[in-house]
Amino acid sequence: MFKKILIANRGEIALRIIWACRELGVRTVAVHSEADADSLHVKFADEEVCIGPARATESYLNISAIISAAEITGAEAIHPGYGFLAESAHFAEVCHACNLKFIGPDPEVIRMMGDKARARAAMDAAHVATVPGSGLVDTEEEAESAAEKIGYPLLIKATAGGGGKGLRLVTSRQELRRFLPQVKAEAGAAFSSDAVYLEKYLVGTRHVEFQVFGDEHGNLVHMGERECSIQRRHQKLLEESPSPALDDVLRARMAAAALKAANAVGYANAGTVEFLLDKNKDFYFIEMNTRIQVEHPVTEGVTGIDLVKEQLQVAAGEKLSMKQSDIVMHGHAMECRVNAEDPVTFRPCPGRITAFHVPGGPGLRVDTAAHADCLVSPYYDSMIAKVISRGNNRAEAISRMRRALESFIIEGIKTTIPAQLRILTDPDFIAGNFDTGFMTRYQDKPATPPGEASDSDRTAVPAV
Amino acid sequence: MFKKILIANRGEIALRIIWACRELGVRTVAVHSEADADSLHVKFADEEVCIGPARATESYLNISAIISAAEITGAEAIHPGYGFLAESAHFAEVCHACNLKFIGPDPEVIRMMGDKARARAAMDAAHVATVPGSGLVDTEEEAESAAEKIGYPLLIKATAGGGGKGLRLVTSRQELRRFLPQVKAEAGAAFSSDAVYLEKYLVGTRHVEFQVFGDEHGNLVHMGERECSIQRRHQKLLEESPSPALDDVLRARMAAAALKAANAVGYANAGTVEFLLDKNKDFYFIEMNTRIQVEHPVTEGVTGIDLVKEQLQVAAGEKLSMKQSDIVMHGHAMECRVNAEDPVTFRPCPGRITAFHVPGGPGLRVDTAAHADCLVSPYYDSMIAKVISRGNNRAEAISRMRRALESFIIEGIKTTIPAQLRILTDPDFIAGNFDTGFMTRYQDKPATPPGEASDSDRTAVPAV
Amino acid sequence: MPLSLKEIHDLIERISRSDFSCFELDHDGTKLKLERRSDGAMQIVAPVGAAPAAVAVPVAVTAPGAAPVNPVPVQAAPAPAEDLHEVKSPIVGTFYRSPSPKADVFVETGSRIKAGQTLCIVEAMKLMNEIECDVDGEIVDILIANGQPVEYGEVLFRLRINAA
Amino acid sequence: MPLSLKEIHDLIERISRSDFSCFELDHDGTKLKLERRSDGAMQIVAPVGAAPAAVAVPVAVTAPGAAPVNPVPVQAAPAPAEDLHEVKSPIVGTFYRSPSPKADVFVETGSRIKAGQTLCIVEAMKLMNEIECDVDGEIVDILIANGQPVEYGEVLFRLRINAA
Repeated sequence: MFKKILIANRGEIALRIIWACRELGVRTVAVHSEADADSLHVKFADEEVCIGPARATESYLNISAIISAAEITGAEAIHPGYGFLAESAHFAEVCHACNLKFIGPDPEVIRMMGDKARARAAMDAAHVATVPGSGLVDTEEEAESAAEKIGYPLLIKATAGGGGKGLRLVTSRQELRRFLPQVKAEAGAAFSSDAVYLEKYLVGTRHVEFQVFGDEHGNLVHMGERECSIQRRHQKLLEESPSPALDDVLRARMAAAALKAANAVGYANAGTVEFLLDKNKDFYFIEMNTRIQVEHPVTEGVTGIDLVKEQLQVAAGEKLSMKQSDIVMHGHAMECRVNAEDPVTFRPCPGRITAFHVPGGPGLRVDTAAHADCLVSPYYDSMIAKVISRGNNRAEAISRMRRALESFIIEGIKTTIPAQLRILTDPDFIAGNFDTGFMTRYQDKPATPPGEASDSDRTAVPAV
Repeated sequence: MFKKILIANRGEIALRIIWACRELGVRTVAVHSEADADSLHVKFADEEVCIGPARATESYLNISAIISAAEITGAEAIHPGYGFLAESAHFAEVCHACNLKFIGPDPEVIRMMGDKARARAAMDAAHVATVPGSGLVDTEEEAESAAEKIGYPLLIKATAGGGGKGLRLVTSRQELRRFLPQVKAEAGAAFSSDAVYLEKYLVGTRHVEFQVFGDEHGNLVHMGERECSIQRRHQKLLEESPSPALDDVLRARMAAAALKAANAVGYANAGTVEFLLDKNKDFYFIEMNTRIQVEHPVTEGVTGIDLVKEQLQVAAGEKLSMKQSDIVMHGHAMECRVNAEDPVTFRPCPGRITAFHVPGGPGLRVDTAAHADCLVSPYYDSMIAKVISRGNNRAEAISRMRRALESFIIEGIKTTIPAQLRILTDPDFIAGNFDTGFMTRYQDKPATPPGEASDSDRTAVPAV
Repeated sequence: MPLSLKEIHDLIERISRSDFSCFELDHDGTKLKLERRSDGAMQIVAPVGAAPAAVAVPVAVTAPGAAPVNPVPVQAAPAPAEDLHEVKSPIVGTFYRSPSPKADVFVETGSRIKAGQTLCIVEAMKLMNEIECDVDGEIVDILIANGQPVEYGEVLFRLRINAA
Repeated sequence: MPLSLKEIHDLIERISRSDFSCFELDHDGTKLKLERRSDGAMQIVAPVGAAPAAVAVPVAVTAPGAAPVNPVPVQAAPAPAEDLHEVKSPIVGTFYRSPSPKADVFVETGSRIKAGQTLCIVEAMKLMNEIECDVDGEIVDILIANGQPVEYGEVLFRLRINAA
């Protein structure tokens, strides 16, 4: 095992990694911007290095500063968390070039999965179904002929897109013509690549993802699914496991596909294979996230496995601590992301938290770096806490989550708790009848098409 | 199920009961003394009634005020928590006489188990082994002749004793003569009964207790054991399940004895059968606690059962929600009681908490009614929080507890956290090699004999 | 220099969390006065100087999920003038103004009372407990309606004590 | 009236959480001065008046489990007098006072410096970054030893700026 690692992140995930390190006896180095000097991840780490000013591009995305911090503190490995540099193949390569172990998969796997067209090609080769779509389309003519084959409605998608950007729903040839150049221009500006392709737009689908885990000795397991269909404009609001939509047969089929996808690229460490599941129980690969997810505690809740400790052990060259047959799911787990946002408009509401009291009692977990009298910074993500409930069945997990959110005291700022409570009392949600369009009932008009991959925990990585 | 219940308690257990009620959709009435008007159990209950001044005898032990509070608010049942009136047969009888369901076993069972001599007689009749001892001894002559049969060392014990009072270790006839009148006088003053008996003093024993649960339809199950040998002067400091001392065969034997004990008295609701376990794997019934225990979360951690919800359901006349075969233990759970006490002298240190930040992350639970800027009152128990860790094995539970206590920020008062951390790093503790004498290594001289029943969560009940 | 808006917010927050019933500050151009009403809510009485109008709202000191505070109309429960005497309930129970449903009430507003005279009954566990007055005086307020529950320590009556 | 112990504790707590480097109070018989050393710990320099001796210990602003603070002797890092100019590290790396192990140092205490002159090197990712002075002045303090790591924003030098 490593003696010391650096955590290239902030907030609750940085703390989460510190907890795992402490349980394994690994020393920790926190890095922080000037805005985060008083943050809990700084207080609880064994060492800390200020790496730049508040702006993320000059601190948490500043590869040179992070590598230097690892070098001056003698860290052996870097855990990137989620967001920031977690899915930067370039960063992973620089780590390895500097003799620092990047705690995650191989840089080449990160690069392939970050390129939607290449990922799709890899899945086609591995016989994992993807959403019907085209190859890259450049001209209007290519696009139109590809669209005829797929059928409308369809999506124009930028290869490098994410977070709802570089994505457009079109329902006719006229709209295709009108929006193709627009999406290309947008993508070119945002991602420095204007490559786009077309994809069938599926209606009434669910977002169901599988947690997979590989080691560097060729072992690979899955840890069941997470249901993530409760999204608002591609932001996940609530995740749970198991999915109310899966039975044992479908679960086994989807798990087999997830393992096939991960196997095809020789995947090591924690990863997530995301699928769209339609009403006919057909499912399509949409993407693979090559990092720990925000919602990993849901899987920890039903399996009892500590995913971050497993990440560290696997990165240190150990074998997976369990076989597939050791992994048994118990009960039901659910996560609500509490964001410092207006619960109606979902606009970020940074500010100072004046009172903060987290709920306790059985079957509850709260991961947070917030505390009384702390400042929710306008510079970073608005998520201030994750509440995870566990029950012997879905009804118990829901009632537990409800009383947890009702008794979570956060004063001084607005949070999404009222919105979450509305979801938790919705009869369709309680019955398990929902798809990715669920949240549109609570908003006037969706700005982007509902559905599929949420990228809230993936931050665009600037070329460094 | 009840529509509304009253909670005749304060602090973390009152909150714990509120959480269970909220999950079941039961409305709650908090009662409180004038000193507790700003307490969290008052804030989170649906209704609240001030029942008296700070002194417990005039508020939380004031039966007439509590019954009146139930009547004016229309509560249907009363949950007594632990301590205060939880083991008052008289209170349970008054509840029933006033058409209020007492959430606990039958008053007659409480009375019998509260009288050590009667409890012992009931166990003898049911063929459950008790510690070798005498019947009531009144005169010096009776005592000496009984002592010859049992052999020294032995304990003089008051029938009504508890909390380390009315208890004396004697090693010779001379000591017996000297201390017999003293214990009788003490007991007469403290418990209004001076009846005493003699009991063999066992060396190197462990305190192992079994959680049992019965309903009013004759069903009875056990939920495994809790190891509670880490005590200081009869105060439990740390509890865990499973016990490092038990194998499957011994567990099955002890569980059978616990069920026999509970069956003998037709036990309904949650109860705990306490045993002393010696080095020869012989075990002896010492007492039965007829209430929810402080350390019940340890059992919740390994079984996934919500014991307080089960208490409410059973009291409402429902059948137990599980059969014995449904109860499966997973992993290892451990509880540390965090008290507002000096970690060396264990003297209570009430005062104002200036900063309070509870640890989060996987496998942790913190039950507390404390918060930043709250006053730890000198009027009541010094326990301010319970930290419960859960791991896939004992080593993981220990490492998790350690990092939890290291990152639990409590400023403004002294707590027992440093003492708990010393236990958690002790090689004998880590190896599972300990008995009830364990804590004597950390104190100069024990004032009372180490060992056996801890009654820290039983408060002496004055005659009302 | 007068206090900033932030400083005033901080003061209000701090005082709200305290148990002060009144807070006054006169500091370089800012005058601020906070008074707590008997139901626990704070009222900003006189924010002057740098304090903008936006802060002049009652700050309810309640946690989410707590029972809603019933604001007591100011007319119904005026703050006691300094010479009013309060009679509080010594027990939890139900308040009755007369010995039986059809009987006359023990006292009315304006009644002149002698120490030892019965003011009301509080029923607890089927027992009728007569509550006696501990002073000579005149009833100014009767704060509880007939048949309503009362807590320990709840104010039942206010009296103007007879001048010596 | 001098401040109470509690009030002083509160002040210390408050200032500890702030980023002020110095705090002085002269209030009706209480004089209190707090200075923050460059390692982030607060030192109580002169508690007088109502402050009892018990509080006159350094208040380390660290959470349990955090790395121990290495107290820097006061002589090594005196608080800057008001006219001293600070040169901070613009990057994370290792601080070197000379271009190579055997070469002379770039500057010494007392050296007179022109704006644009190299003061030191900070090595980051094998690159030697020369740190130049942004003012004309005289070196008063060199705060980092040769070969030691530096954070972003850490003060490297203090200079007395030349009078115009």
